[in-house]
This record gives sequence, structure tokens and C-alpha cells, in this order.
Amino acid sequence: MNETAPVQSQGFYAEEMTISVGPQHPSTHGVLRFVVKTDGEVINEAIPDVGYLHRSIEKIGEKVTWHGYVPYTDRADYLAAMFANQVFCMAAEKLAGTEVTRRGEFCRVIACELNRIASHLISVGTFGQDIGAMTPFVHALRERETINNLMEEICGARLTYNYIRIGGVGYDILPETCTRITEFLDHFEPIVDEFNRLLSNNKIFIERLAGVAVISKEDAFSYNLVGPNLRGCGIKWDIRRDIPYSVYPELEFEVPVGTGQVGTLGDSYDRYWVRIRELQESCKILRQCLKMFPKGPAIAKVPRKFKPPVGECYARVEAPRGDMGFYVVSDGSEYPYRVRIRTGSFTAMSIIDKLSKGIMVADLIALIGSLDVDAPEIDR
Amino acid sequence: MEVQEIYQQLEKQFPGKVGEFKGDVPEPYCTVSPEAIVEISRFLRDDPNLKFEVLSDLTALDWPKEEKIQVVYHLYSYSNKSQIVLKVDLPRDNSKIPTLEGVWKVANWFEREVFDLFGVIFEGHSDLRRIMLPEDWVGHPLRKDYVEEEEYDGISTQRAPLVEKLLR
Amino acid sequence: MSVASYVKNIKDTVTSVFEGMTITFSHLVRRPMTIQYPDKIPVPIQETLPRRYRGILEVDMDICTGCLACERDCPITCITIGIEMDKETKQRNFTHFDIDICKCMYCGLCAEACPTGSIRHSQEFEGASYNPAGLVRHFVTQPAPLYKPKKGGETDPKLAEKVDTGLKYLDEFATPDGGAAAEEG
Amino acid sequence: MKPLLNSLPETVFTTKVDDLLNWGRASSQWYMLFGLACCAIELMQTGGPRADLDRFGAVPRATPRQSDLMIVAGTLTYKMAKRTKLLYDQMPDPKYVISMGSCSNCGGLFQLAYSVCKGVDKIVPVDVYVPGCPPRPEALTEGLLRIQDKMMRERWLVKPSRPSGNGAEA
Amino acid sequence: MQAYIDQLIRDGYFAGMPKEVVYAVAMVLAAFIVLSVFVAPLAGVTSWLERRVWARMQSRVGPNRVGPQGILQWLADGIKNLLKEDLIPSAADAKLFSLAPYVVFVGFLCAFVVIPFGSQLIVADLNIGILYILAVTSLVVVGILMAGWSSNNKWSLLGGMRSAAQIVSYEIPAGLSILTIVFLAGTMSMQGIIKAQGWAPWDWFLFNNPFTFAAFFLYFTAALAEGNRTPFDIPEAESELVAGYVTEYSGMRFLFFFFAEWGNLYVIGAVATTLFLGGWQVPPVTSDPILLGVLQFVVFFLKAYLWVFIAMWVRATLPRVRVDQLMALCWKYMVPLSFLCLLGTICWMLVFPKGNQIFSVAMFVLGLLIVAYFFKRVVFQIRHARPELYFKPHI
Repeated sequence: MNETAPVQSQGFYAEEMTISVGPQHPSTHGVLRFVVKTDGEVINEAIPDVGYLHRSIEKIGEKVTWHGYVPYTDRADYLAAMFANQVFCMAAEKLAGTEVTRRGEFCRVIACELNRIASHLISVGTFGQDIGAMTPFVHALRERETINNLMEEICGARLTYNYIRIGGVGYDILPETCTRITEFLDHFEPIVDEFNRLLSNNKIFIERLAGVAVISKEDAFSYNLVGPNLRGCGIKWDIRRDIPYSVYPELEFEVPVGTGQVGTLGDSYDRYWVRIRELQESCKILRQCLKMFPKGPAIAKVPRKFKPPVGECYARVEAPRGDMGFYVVSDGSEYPYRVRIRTGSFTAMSIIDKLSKGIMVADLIALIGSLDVDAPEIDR
Repeated sequence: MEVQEIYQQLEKQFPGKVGEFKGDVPEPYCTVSPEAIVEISRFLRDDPNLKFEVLSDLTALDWPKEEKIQVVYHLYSYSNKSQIVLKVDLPRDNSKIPTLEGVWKVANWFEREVFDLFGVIFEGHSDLRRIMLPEDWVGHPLRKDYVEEEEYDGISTQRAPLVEKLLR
Repeated sequence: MSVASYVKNIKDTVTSVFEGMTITFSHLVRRPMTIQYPDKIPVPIQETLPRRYRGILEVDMDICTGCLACERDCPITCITIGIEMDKETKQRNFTHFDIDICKCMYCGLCAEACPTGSIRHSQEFEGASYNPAGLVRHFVTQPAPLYKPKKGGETDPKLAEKVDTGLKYLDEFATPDGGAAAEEG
Repeated sequence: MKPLLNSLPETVFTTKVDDLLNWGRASSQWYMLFGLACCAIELMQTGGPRADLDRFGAVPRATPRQSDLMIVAGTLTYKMAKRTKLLYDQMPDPKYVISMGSCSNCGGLFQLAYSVCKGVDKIVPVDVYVPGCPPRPEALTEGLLRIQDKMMRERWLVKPSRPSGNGAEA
Repeated sequence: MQAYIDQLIRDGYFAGMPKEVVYAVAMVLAAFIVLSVFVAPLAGVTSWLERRVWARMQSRVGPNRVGPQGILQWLADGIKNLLKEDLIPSAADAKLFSLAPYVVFVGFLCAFVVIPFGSQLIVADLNIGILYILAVTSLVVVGILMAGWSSNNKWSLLGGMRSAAQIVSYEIPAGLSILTIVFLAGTMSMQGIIKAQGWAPWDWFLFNNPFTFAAFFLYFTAALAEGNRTPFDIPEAESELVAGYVTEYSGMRFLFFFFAEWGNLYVIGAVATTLFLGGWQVPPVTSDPILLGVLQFVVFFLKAYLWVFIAMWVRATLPRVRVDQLMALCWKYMVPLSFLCLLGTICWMLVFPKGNQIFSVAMFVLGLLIVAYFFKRVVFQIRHARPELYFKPHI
């Protein structure tokens, strides 16, 4: 079916095989495609082919109102919808100079950190599944189900939240929900340990990941990796800490970085481990937020016909897949002039071509999983 | 370091290549000329004081009224925690600009995306193909004057809305 | 590879596999969390969902003022409302009020805009249909008059109950002046 | 098998056999892992511990050759449309399609998008439309039950009194 | 088998029937019973049980709608697959493609010939029984390779190649571990090996000496690899190779692979039971041949099924190894270790020609201690995860 080209390798006459991985493949995390050229099990080249989920969310931004665009940002990254909501609203507020109420900021942080846990759970769960462990994946889904329930109580939806609005949040977090979040945290923290005992400490799992697909610091900069992928290379950079937004400066949390504990610094295991540590850090942040939760209105007064002044701005937050930026341009009308979404997965995807040379087919799957690329974020 | 100072340094280094500076907006930016973009970005990356390690975003804006396409570069420095925005104005009908691939690898994909959606041609790019849309797609949809085709590949792009049909 | 690391590898493998197997076995004796929809559950799922849950849209036509706020606020125009004036009685009537739940994205923006809380997301989610036309909800079967909110509260007890339900639903949304929910907390 | 298809008169025996065959098919619907977008996460959750599609004998299969049911979960773009058709063609008959969520029902919220196919039924025949954006796991389960109902009504041996569903022409 | 029928005739169960007729009827009946009453439901029920066990380990319920607790799930799967369109991809080599499932099926079915379900319940007690099993189960690899090659699909091809490399390498540690027992028992006949052991656990070869104890786990690991089970399921690795060598198979043909996979699981358990766990040996409680036969069958079945369960359990727990790691594990760890076991057992036999009863009992106690520690950990896991805070739907 596909053309085969003869290649000379190590004195043997071998034929290069071209395999198309995806777009429908169990471990491409959505609809991604790789054109993989292999010599037996060893990959010579894996060329990513994206765009199968290009939903023109940026173009739609020019056709709907500022308020009406918030539900669309949900779909820009469905695993971390809350962050996309937040960063779009931050950009709009920056343009219009709207102040967010204090309770609104706390609601946002609580919802975002819950969402971060949910997103990382999918990430580490599917990663385990890619490596072949089915049970940890389902256990992660089980914990996520509880978060979905909490989200239902907070904002009424399980996945596409449309919770954060310009000026604050759409729904207030009720006291009984706060109690349930605390209950969830009490339950969840031991579960992370159990997850580690089941998967992270497993010798086979470690062997599969240690020293695989190592990313150097220079590459991380050049390819502009962000979020856990960047921190996995040992670079301590977290927007929550370094370019503080919302109420994060008041909260205490650590920024976990990769240490190369089982193999080389910057390998797949480091990136995985950073995510596991971030789960624990998010729990810490949530507990602090619930303790400091102030009273007051959850949303500021924003006109129904929202018309920010002419101008442009770039807002960024630390999403589960790293630096998520919205670049919005306003021409003073009811509709945005241009919305640009800059996501972590897009840049992470572009590095796969470079990293895939010389690894095995099974490692490619591990590499995709460890970078935690997410199709909607790439294609938008 | 303030953005103002960076701009002054740039102007000193590349006289005539750097245009006006807008400092009184939420996101200060300066315009640069297309032929100097590679040098300027390399300077910004390598200068030990500036150290803009990453290209965090590269996109474009279409201004049909002013007959121009703006390519926008967002540079970020982890060391100084500072951001600079560079803009390059290009004509709409024949927009060409040198590629930044040699400076930051990530520019490869960003530029492909801008090529795909805006039709800006990046000269010297190693692999300038469509990235988001199918190869046989017609037009560059993020341009303001883009009109959707009636059908693509035998699939109609329209759908009669259910609720309006029931009106009649 | 030294003998020590060789032995350590074997030891690590055996102990970590053993540990993993204790965990999976412990799950074998724990209770599964499955909710056995649709039959083996004590109460229907709809009743267990929170009031904020954004299910399929429903409209209480008795308290709809016909202000068209929801139609305007919907980003994808999945609501269409027709109102016409009855020439004889000077009464404005609904001719149709259709919601295309096939297209709806369940964002809640229409419910937020409603002044009386007549359009709201219900807890209903079952709506599978064999054809897309079956997914359109018609709320007006015959021309019905618009609701006019009375000053000083509703007098008709039947309608008052409905207005109350609608306002309670609206309370779920955050408002700039705080709202009842925030003051409790 | 072919000459027997839909040729026998309706007797107690043939209808019982038909019921048995339909029961077998309805109780074992292997669905293809075909997540396109947001709904794929809910599809995953449906297979997960809370809703657990495995209760109905529905398990995910990675390859279209072994699947009976295609759950189109998410937004279908034009770039993906051709491949969806290919995957559908690769499935052996009798096969069924559930359109999950607004996007695959009719394009949903992407009405204004230039790259989104307005409904998967423009590409492949759809048996059941499940509303929701995304539908919660129970809603998808309900869709599966509707497919089961449809299967149980189909006839294999008995000569249909009126034209029956697509499964019979298999 | 023949001896058993002879005894039945002597006891007067078939009075008045010619001997040959009894033999013929018994053989046909045995074959039919083995195939349709035992193997097919066994594989089916095993697949159902695996799904249930797996689901419970994942906090789910698993198939429970079809028949009582879903036990007829396999029947529904079977009916469904029979009704599916018979599909041969146009690019495939049609003859090999349609032949492959039968080769795999025959490969595992032949193993049932020498599996001793009871002291009399065996189709043929070959004097090279264990060697025969090794030989016929290797036929499976031919089938898999055929399936992988003829599908003309790159995933299938990769899966087939992986499987071939894997099965061929893992024959060696498996063979060496088996050889340990053959040395101890002094025979290759399955019945002979069982008769060399006793009903009491300390009379089993498992607890004979530390080397056989290790050899048992080596054998089980190697057998998992040969049966393409997790953590060695790389030929059909779902997340990498879509479905590996069965990618292009559908309907009836896929059903055969399906059968072979779960049937094979039982063969693994049965061989492990025969070699290490005393087979059908039961305490001398009765002398009625039929009652004894039933008792032996039950004991053998349970012992074998325990290992089927453990294989399921392992599958639910472990991630998958990579191809090169699989080979490294085989050649760097398992082959040397199984050699060590073989040599150790030989030395043990020289030191204790008659075996060492006290040591065996000590080994048995050690085994019990491991099991006790295991349950201690399980209790710890349950307490630590705080199940009282488990998910509950809304108030």
C-alpha cells in the first residue's frame, strides 16, 4: 500500500517501512496522525500530521459576542476548559479594565485547581494505559468522576463548564460544596499514594520510561515547551509563581521539577512524575483556598453588551499543559476583532519529530503520552 | 528591564529598521521592518542582558482596510521575566517574510500555521505546507474577506436549520 | 552490570509486582462504584442531580414574558420564538417557541438572561432519538398569550408557585450584588 | 446463510430463532474506539467505572474489523470526514452508528466554523442521535439501549411484512 | 483412559456390550465432551470471568445483564460473531488468512489430549506427554505468524513478528524449568509426574526444594509470555499495535483467536498444576472409582483455575514491557536463572536422593507466610485508601 524505500543500515539490506499511526489509533489521544518510517521496530522518523480537529475556534471568535465566546473557549481545550475560560476572561478584563471580585477570584482558583487535578488524572491515567496498565487508568477515571460530580454542583456541567465569565464567575460556590471538596481531598490524597504504589513505583513502568526521549534544556527553549514538559527538564518555571495572576501570590505551593531520579534528567518519567507531584500541590492549594474563602459577590458588574476599548492584549495562565495564552484584539465593537489561542500542546507536538529518531515504536507511544498532547489544543 | 529600554537598545542597534513604539497600551509593542526580523530576533535571543530565550507566540492579524497583514511575535525572557511584542507589516496581496526557523525551532510550526490560515509566505522555510487544513483546501480562512465554499470534497457545507424549517 | 544491580533489579521487580497485586486484589473486595443505570438504582438519576445541572432546556410557557432575551443571547440561534399580535383583542400571542436541542450546547447563557426564569435547564438528559427532527422541542402547541409580570407579586396561586420556582432557579446564578447564596457562606 | 435470509414464513419457531439471534447481537455490541473531540472524554467515562458500558456487553475495540457499533464522539471536520467513511466501510455488517453529542448530530455549536462538517449523517448513516454537549454517560447508555431496541425489532429469517431496517440486507 | 474403561467394564457397568463398541463410543463421546462441553464453555466462561474480575479490580461491575450475573455473555458474543459478515480484506492472502485461525485453534486444542483431569481421565497418557505439550503449543506461533503475514497489514505484521520472537525465546526458560521437574520425577509422562507427587502440599514438587520453588515462578512467567498475556502481550498490544495480529480479523475467524487465547490460559494452568502442584492428587477418602474421578477432576480443575485467575489478575495489574526489554528479560535473567534452578535441583538430588521431608514442610510454611503477608498488605491497602469516603452520588 505505502511505498517502501530501500535503506542501507549497518551492512544489512533493509527496507524502510512507512506506517500511518492514526488518526484513529487507540493511543493518539484524540485525532492525531503520525507518518512513521521504521526499520523493523526502530523508528527512523515520525512526522506528525495534525489538523484533524481543526474547528476554527479562532475564526468563530470574530463572529460571536465577547460573552458568547466563553463557551467556545471550553472546547479549545476540553480537558482544561476552566483555564481557557479564565484566560479569555482575563484578557477581556485586561482590555476593559474590569476588576474581578475577590470571591470571584477564589472561585476561579478553586475551580481551576479542581480542573487541573481532573486533567492530570486523565493525563497520567491514559499514560498508564499507553504503557499497558489498564487498571490505573480506570482508577484515575474513577477519581475524575468524583471531580465531575463536584463540577456539576459548582457549575452544572461535567466537562464543558462555561463557568468563568467576564468579571467573575457564573455561579457562586456554596458552603456545602466546599465541605464536599474537603471530603474529596481527604479521600484523594491517599489515593495518589495508592496510585504511586500501583503504577509509578512499578519496576516495569520505570524501565519503560527511564532514559526514554530525553529533552535537553536547549531544546526545551528552542521548541518553547511549557508547563510540566518544561519543568520535567529541570527548569523551575511556573506562571503561577513567576508571573503571578489571580490570587496565587497569596497561596503557598511548590513548583515540582524533574530530577532525573530514575534515569536521565528530562526523560519521560520526569515529565510523568512532575504531573503526579502537581496533583499533590493542587490539593494543597485547594485546602488553602477553602480556608481563605472570602465573602462577597462572585461577579462584578459587567454590561450585557460588553464593548472593550480598542486595543489588544495577551494574557497567559498556567494550564495543565502549560502556558496557555490568549491574544485578543478589540476594535471597540461588540465582537472581538481577533482571538488567537496559544497552547502548550501545539509546541510540544512539534518536538516529536526530533525526539522520535532512533526510538522504538512502543517508545513513541510513551513519548506522546509523556508530553500529554491533546488534539483540541493543537488544532483548536 | 522596561520595554521602553529594550526598544531604545534595539533602535540603537538597528537604526532605521525599527519603527514606532507604542507604550501606552496594555501590551506595548514596536513595529520592525520585515528584512530585519531575523537579525533582531537573533540579537534579542543572544544578547546577555536581554536573553529572550523563547518565542512564545507567533501569529498574524489581517487589516483589510489598511491593506496590510501584521505578523505578530511574542518573545519572552525567562531570565528577566519580560515580554516584548514585535510586529511586522506586510502587504496583503503579496506577503512574504523571512523565516525565524533558524533562531527558534518552534517557529517552524507557528509559521506553517500562519501560512495555512493567512497565506503569509515565509521565505526559507524548510517545510511550508498546510498544517491545519487539508492540502486541497482553497483559500486562507482567517483572512477577513474569506468566503466559505459551498461544498468541500462532495460534502455540502450547509445544513438547513431544523427549527427554521418548521417555521414554514 | 554488576551483580548487586542484577540482584536489585530482580528484587525491585518482584516487590513492586507484589505490591501492585495487593492493590488490585484489595479492589476486588471493595464495593464497585457503578451506578447501574437504567434499572438497578433506587432513585432515577435525574433526581440525584444538583439543581444547577444543565440538562435539556425546558420552558415554562405560563411565565414566559416573550422578551426574546434568550433568543438574542444564544450564540448559535438554537431558539426561535414567534410572537404575533391578535388584531381583535390586541393580545400578543406566541405562535411557536422551538428549541433545537440537537444543536444546543448547554451553556446556560439563555437561562441566565431570562428575567423570570421560565427557560431553564432541567435535570433531564435522556433524549436519544432515531432522527434529528425528533430532537426539536416545541413548547407552543396552540397560540398562547404572553405572561405579564404584575407589580407587587403574583396573585394567582398557581402562577405564583411557578414564578417562585423560576426565581429560585435564577438565584443559582451569581449576581454582582452578592445574592442570597453568598451571604450564607 | 444467505439464501435463508428473510425467506421463511412467520412461525413461532422462526420468530424465536430471530429473537435469539437478535438477543445475541444486542447483548454484545463491541464499539469502536473512535473519539474525535470532547465527547471522547465522556465516552471514556462511560466505559469507566461510573456508567460501565461493559455491563451491557459493550467493550471497546481498537480495530473497525471487530466492532459492530461506531460511536461518533465529537466534532467531525472535513479533514477527518473521508477517514470516518473509510472506517465505517471497514466495519463488517451488520453495523450501527450512534451520533453522540451536538457536534456530530448537526455541527452543534460550530455552525459558524468553516472546517466543521455539519453533521455526521452527511457521511455515514446514523441510527441513533444522542443530544448533549457532551452527553453525560447515562445519556450515552440510553442511546445504546435505543440501539438494542432497534436490533430486537429486526428480522433475520422471517420474511418481513414491510421493509425492515438496514441490518437485514447484510 | 483405556484402563479406566477397562475397569468400568470389569465392574460390570456395560454388561452385555461388545468391548469394541464401548471403546468407540467412549472415544467419540470423550472427544465431543472435551470440545463442546468442556473447552468451548471453558474458554467462554473464562472470558466472562476475566471481564468480571477485571471490572471489579477497576471498581466496575462488568457484564451482568445476559443471563444470571452475565454468565451467558460469551454465548451472546459467540452468536454475534457468527452472524457477522465474513470479511477477507482484498489485499490479504486469502488462503493463509482463512487458515491461520484454525492452526492456532488446533495448536491449543491438541494440548488437551495429554492433560490429565484425573487418574483415569486422560485422552492419551503419552510417555513423552510434557514434550508433546511443548511441541503442539508451539504450533500456535505458526498460526499467529501466518495471521500476521497474510493480513497484509503493517500492524499485524509487527504483531506476528513480535510474537514469533517472543514465543521462540521463551520456550527455553519454560523448557528448562520443566526439565527440572522431569529430572525430579524421572519421567516425561504427565501421569507419571503427578504420581511422583503426593496429595499433601509438602509432597508437591513446588515445595520440594528452593530451586523448584523458583523454577515454578520462572515457568509461570515464561508461560504467560508464551500465551501472549500481560505483561508480555506485546503481539496484540492494544495501545501500540491497534490489535496486533488480529487487526484484520472479524467475526468467526476472530472468535477462534478469542477461543485460543482463553483456552490457552487453562492449558498454562493445567501444566503448572501437573508439574508443580500435585495434579489431581487427592487424599484417600473414598475408593469408589466414579466418586474418586469426580473428586480428582474437581481438585485438578480448581488448582488449574487458580492460576488462570492469577493470570487475569496479573493482567489487571501490570504494564507491558517493551520488545527489547522482553528479550533482555528472557536472555539475561530467565535463562540463566532457570539453568541455575536445574543445576541446583541436580545438586539437591545428589545430596538428598530421597528428598527432604522436613525441608519441604519448611518451604510449605514459608509459602503460607508469604500468603499471610500478602493478605496483611491487602488489609493495609483497604484501610489506607479510606473506602468510607468513597464516591457517592449526590445527596
